[in-house]
Amino acid sequence: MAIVRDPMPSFELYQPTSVEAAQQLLAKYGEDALILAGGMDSFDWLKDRIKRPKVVVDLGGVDELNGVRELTDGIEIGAMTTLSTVAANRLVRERYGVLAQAASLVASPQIRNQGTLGGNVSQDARCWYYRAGWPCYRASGNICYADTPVGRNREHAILHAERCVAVNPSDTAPALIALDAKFVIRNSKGERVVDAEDYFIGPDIDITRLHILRPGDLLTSIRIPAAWAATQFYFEKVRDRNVWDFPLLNVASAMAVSGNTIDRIRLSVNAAAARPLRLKVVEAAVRGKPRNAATGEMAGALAVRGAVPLQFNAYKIPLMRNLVKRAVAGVEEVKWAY
Amino acid sequence: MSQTPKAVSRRDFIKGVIVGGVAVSSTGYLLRGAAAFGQAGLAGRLITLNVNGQQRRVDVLKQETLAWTLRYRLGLTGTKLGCDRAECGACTVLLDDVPHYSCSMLSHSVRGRKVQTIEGLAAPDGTLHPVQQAVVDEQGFQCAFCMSGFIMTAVGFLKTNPNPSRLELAHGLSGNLCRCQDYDKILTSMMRGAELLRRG
Amino acid sequence: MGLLERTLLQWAADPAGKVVPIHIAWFLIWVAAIGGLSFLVFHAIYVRYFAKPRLFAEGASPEEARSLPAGIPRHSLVARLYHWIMAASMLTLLITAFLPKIGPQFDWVTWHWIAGSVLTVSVLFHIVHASVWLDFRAIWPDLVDLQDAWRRALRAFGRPTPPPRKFAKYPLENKLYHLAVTATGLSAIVTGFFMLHRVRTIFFARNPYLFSDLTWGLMYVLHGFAGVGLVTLVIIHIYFAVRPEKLPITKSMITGSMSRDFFLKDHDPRRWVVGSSRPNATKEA
Amino acid sequence: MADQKYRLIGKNYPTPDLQAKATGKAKYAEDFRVEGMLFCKLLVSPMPHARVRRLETRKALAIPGVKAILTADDLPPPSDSLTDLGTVIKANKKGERALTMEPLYAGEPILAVAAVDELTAAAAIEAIDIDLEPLQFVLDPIETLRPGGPNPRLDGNVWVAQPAPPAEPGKPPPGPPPPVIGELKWTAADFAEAGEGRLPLGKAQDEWSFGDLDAGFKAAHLILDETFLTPDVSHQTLETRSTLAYWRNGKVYIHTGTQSTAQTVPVIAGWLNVDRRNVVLITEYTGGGFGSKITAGISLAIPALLSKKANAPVMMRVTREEETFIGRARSSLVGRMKVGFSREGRITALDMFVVANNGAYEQQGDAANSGDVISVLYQPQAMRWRAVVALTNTPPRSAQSAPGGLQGIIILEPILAKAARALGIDQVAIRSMNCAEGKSSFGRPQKGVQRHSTSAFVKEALARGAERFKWRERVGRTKRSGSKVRGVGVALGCFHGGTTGFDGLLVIRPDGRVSLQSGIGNLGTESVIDVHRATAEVLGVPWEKCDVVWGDTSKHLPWTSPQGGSQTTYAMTRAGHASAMDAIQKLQEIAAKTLGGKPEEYEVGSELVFRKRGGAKMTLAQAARRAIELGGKYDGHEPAADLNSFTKASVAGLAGQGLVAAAKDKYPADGVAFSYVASFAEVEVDLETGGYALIDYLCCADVGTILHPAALGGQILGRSILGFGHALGQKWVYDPHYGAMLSTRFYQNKPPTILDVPVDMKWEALNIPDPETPIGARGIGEPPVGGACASILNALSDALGDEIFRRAPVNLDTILTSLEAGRPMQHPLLAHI
Repeated sequence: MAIVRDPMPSFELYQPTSVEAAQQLLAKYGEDALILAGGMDSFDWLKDRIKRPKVVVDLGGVDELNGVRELTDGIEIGAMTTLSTVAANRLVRERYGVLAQAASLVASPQIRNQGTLGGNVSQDARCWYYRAGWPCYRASGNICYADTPVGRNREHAILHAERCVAVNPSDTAPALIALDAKFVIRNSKGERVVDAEDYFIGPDIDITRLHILRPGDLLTSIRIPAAWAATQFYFEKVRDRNVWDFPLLNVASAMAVSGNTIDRIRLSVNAAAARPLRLKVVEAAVRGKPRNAATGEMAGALAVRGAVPLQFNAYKIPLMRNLVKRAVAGVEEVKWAY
Repeated sequence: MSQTPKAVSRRDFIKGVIVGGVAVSSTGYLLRGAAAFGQAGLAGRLITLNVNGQQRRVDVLKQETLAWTLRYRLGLTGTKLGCDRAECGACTVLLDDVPHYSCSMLSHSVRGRKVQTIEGLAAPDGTLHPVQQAVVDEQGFQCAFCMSGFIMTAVGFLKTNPNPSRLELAHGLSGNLCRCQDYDKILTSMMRGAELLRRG
Repeated sequence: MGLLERTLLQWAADPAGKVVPIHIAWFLIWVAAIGGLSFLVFHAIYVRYFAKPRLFAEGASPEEARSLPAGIPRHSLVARLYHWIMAASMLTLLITAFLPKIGPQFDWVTWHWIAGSVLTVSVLFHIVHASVWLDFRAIWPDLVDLQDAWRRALRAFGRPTPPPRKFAKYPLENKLYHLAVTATGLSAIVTGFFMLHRVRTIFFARNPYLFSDLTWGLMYVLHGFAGVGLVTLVIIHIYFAVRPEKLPITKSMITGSMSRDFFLKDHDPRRWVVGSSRPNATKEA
Repeated sequence: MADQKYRLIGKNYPTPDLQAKATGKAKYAEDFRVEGMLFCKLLVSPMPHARVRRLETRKALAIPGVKAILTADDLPPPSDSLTDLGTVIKANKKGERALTMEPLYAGEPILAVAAVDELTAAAAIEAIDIDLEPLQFVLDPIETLRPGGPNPRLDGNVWVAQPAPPAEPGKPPPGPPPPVIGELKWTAADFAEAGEGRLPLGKAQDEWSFGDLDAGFKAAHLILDETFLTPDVSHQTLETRSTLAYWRNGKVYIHTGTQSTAQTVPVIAGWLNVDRRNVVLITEYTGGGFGSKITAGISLAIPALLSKKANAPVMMRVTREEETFIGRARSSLVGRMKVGFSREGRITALDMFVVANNGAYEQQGDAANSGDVISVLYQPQAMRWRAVVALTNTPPRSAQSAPGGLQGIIILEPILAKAARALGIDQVAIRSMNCAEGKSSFGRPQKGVQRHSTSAFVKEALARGAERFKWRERVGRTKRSGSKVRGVGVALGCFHGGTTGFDGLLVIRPDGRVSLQSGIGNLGTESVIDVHRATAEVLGVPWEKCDVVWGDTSKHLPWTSPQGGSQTTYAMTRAGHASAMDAIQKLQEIAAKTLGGKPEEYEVGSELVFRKRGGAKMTLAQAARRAIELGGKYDGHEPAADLNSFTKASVAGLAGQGLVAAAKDKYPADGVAFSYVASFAEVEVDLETGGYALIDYLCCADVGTILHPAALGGQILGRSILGFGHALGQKWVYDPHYGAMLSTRFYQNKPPTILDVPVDMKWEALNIPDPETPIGARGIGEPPVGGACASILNALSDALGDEIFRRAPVNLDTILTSLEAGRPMQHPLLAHI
């Protein structure tokens, strides 16, 4: 069968207006159904005619999945809330600035106007071999084209690579991990709540998915506890172009500091591995330490321990080292005389 | 709204096709929904879109994007397709006053929402929208293939920030690509557009 | 591509647009498991209800029998160690290979290639050990085995035939099983060895371009068929190991020896000269 | 300042196409719809080099709605072409065609399907059973030059030009026979001699030199020898080369984007093998060109021939991915330059060797241009240029803004910057000392004599730019603060700025309005309108009375320069001037005939022809009516003999509609027109991420007289950013094992966004007229590209030192790894990373 990209092949479209209705559909069609949130990831697969679901379930009409609600302990953000809304929301900006910042750095304004928080954390890998529709491990094949003697892997993983070396491209994921967010997942059997870092899985566990959602599962909302509200945050995204590009690496931290001592800290890095990494070892090492350059250096060095560079992504090691350093110690202030 | 999934019933489908024959003029379209494509592909259905203040009834396939409907069903070719992958912004239109890439949303998803395209910007008497007028005054843009996208984005952005700095405006327009790379002149034009808008 | 290929194998278009096989179809795991189980069910029923009582040609004379020790040495310690190491790695391989395919997901690759490496080494050792220190031919079917097999078959259908002789060290079924395991095991091992180049191990730098996409595909298919084949074989093996009449053999794989009575019941001292595991021992007798 | 004495020239004005553009009414090729049109989809090769072994289309044709399938077998044979002088240019049988049975790059179209809609066409493609036999391929020019290295084509890896046979007396000079494909390999010794990361100096395909190179190096106080790799960069016009075609009574109508309206007609005729009089090209608006659509794209033959086969109009909507394959790109050059500098910083000797990655088809001029531009811009005392243009299995190349100019400049500029640092000379000073000035000689000596530029005011541009950029002040500033370091860079840019010898054509209508016929393409530069301001200026008519007629070859357009090589402004202001002078002369004669006296007693101005000493006069409208009465040469029935046949046909078409003025540009021009810029940039690098921001940029241009300031500013800064892209991240990435392009998406090949450039950039133009052309205006499209890119590279090495990069683009990975290692970590001989 000769290959042709574009236009989108046919599918049956369902536009439920309630979570229940959506779940009936997902339960009914299982593997055959593709969930459409903002569509910023899905449309690529469809237009390239690589994924051909029988059924597309468009969640755009499910109002209950949309919006930011205040809870007794923190806030709850509907999975279908757009990134623009997240970035602009008063509660998010005041208490969880790191998330607002992460959301505001995703892709481009129009994409943020349509892309959703649920979609951003659930998006697929951007490895160009995988996206080309090649039969790699992630596509249920038996090969990784990126990690070969000649593979082009500048954007790929330096940590926890297992056969597949793709990375998770989400910007909001590390921020949510730093905030100790909880992901609410519903399916026909009921509702379950998982910690942010447990929402994501690496190729060692499941090489075909970046997250734990199974056919029939629906990420309905993300809850952010008050515990880390208005603590000291740091977020930085490093990319080639200042618009559209996915992170080459990003880092997020939330820190409770008394005096100059780090009491509590949560630290996460993404685009270094197939799942956003929560750096528990670093967190433990800096807890109780003064927040200064020395602690930052130590944190950075610790963070990249065990990193394995591929032919073209060695830069990610010093980059991650320096970003973690900044996430812990902050950035040196820049003062130009003019 | 009903709690049940809005699938297309056989009746809708038949209605869609019959009326579709009328709605779609005899000229060719990229997606006529030829018989070669099972029910889902065939099942274009008649929907009503609010485009530039008009209610437009149109027969639209399930997988049809708004950009395609605008260009190939409604003949609104001012909305351009530069990449069809949400990477250039040439297809930007306003949905309820918010800029969106019309290449990356299904027409079926915008029912009940206000769609505005470049064609709907000038006043009925032909008076240009201040942002369009500014483009003429400052001669922003070169080949202008990206122009309608930029103008729509600017119009949307200026609703949220009528008095932006040049840098703020650049951020507002950053979801649009200009390959003639006339960014400097575009920014100057749009700053002038903002000024004209404020003057009212 | 015929219906058979399409059902038994998974295919994919490689980047050059060539359609190549990449895996066996995973439903074959179930086919293999069910195949193994149904065999043991049928076999059990056959033995219980239909099998005629066993009959052997006269084996050892009382004198010869009396000259034998009470415990007949069967497996040297080295041989037993090898067997259990191989068994352990084999089970690990099968579990790590197929469990993730049918449900529970875990980091299986590391375990799989480590177990695979252990198996490879132990098998290499076994080949050397068996061909140098053991009676290499003892495990391969010989003429007598085939004659006796024929006789047993005729007998099963109630045709007149002289009774089959007692076994040498290994009954024919045992030898055939070994033959099957050798074939499947070796194909899994050889393909597995090359597949080590596709993942990160301590052995080689990753290089999936050692062979063409098609060659690799066939290798994966062979590895897959060998794998599911081994599922069936292992089920059958365990089944026989726990059958009451075979238990003494199983025990001997732990203790190393079997009772003289059991020995005399099934084995022919002239074909299996006790106390000697050296080649040509039979000739000396 | 030149523009004081002008009414129109040098003034801003709203171009007549702006309204339509701003309201979305402007129609680009894909916006047209025709009754009963079909839609076509392409089947492109997944392999970099293959042969079609089996092709089974029955299943596809059986799908309802599928109308026709076009393969290479349906294409007409490549046709010879005839110049206006009667010289026959023999067709290159091994050149690119619209479809092929032996694809030479991944993404090359093999066949096309026409169906009632795109869904059906796509389904038909998927129903096609095609078997490709993989063939040896190569992506990297250095690889194919290795001993025993793979060849991109079955018969070799380079084009070999064939000499033209001697002219027979009385006959027009014969054109050269088409080039043949040959094989060129370097020796193991060549590679050994060069060592890691240096370009081997193997056998060159072509070379020239002037001056005494050895003496130059002997005299040198400092000698630098460095290898540098420039990127392959796709043009990525925002409008893909979508095309609509249909046939009506023997004529083929083509709606497509092209940079050059008039020049595209004969090319289309060649592709379709039809008489050029039967080609109608409609191209009012073109969504960008940058060199990729100089005469449109060969792919337009697909819908044209499908339309003939299916007997219905066919629309080919080219997708962005397809455009990445067939949409042309700039040749990457890997260059090695050995440069000798005197103690004062003067370039005493320059030995340059470049290897171009040409793709698999027609040879491009990048390598040759790189030598010319370097020699004219930096005026080395002695120079040798050597080049190999290697074929590879990558998409076809074409000129891209400053083809070769950019590459040559960004190879040399970092060396110049390094030398200035080593010699302790100011960066502006060292450029001012070496740059072109006035009539500056350049390039390959012909019979011992070099050509020279018409003029050059680069020193002035440098001085003015340095002053406005506050260069002195900036270089004095502290560089480092926290984890940030800043650097400033200056670089020169230059490219061809014009040609001569084309035709101007205008009609003064009986109603007094003036139709200015424009064969220029409307690709966004506005030269399509701007050059005619000069014509109106000379003719003395108000702009409001002028109608520029463009974008449709059925509207009688003159033979016009191609809109490539920045030649239009220069070439067509000259031609326009000639047509205006022709009109004036005819008006004077008509007045003399009508009102008595001698023609020279009459003057033309403010829409009148009047006697100098007052009295008799007539309006242009009256003169136009009189011209029709007089007929003959006055109303176009007797066109001048020296006009191009294309123009003659148009004149005939206009004959009788008024006073028809048509003339060929025969003005003398001493030298070759070049335009120049001086670019200044400041960058801020984050030492902890390797990322950097371009925080300020200024470009000062020497382009002769300014025609239209707003458009000029757009060109200067627009083409500057096109140059930035080559430094900031635009590139191709290939998988070498399968020969497939991985960077097919914008987020992978990275064209600059509005946030990647300074929010407030500055431009200036000297506005010093070029002495060799009536209006004094030169072209500007391309000169800024190389200077802009190099100014960033130089700013980076000012901030970080000389040991960071040996290739462009320079991304944060390059910077970070090199900073860690203290040496350049990505060597320049590895392509497409």
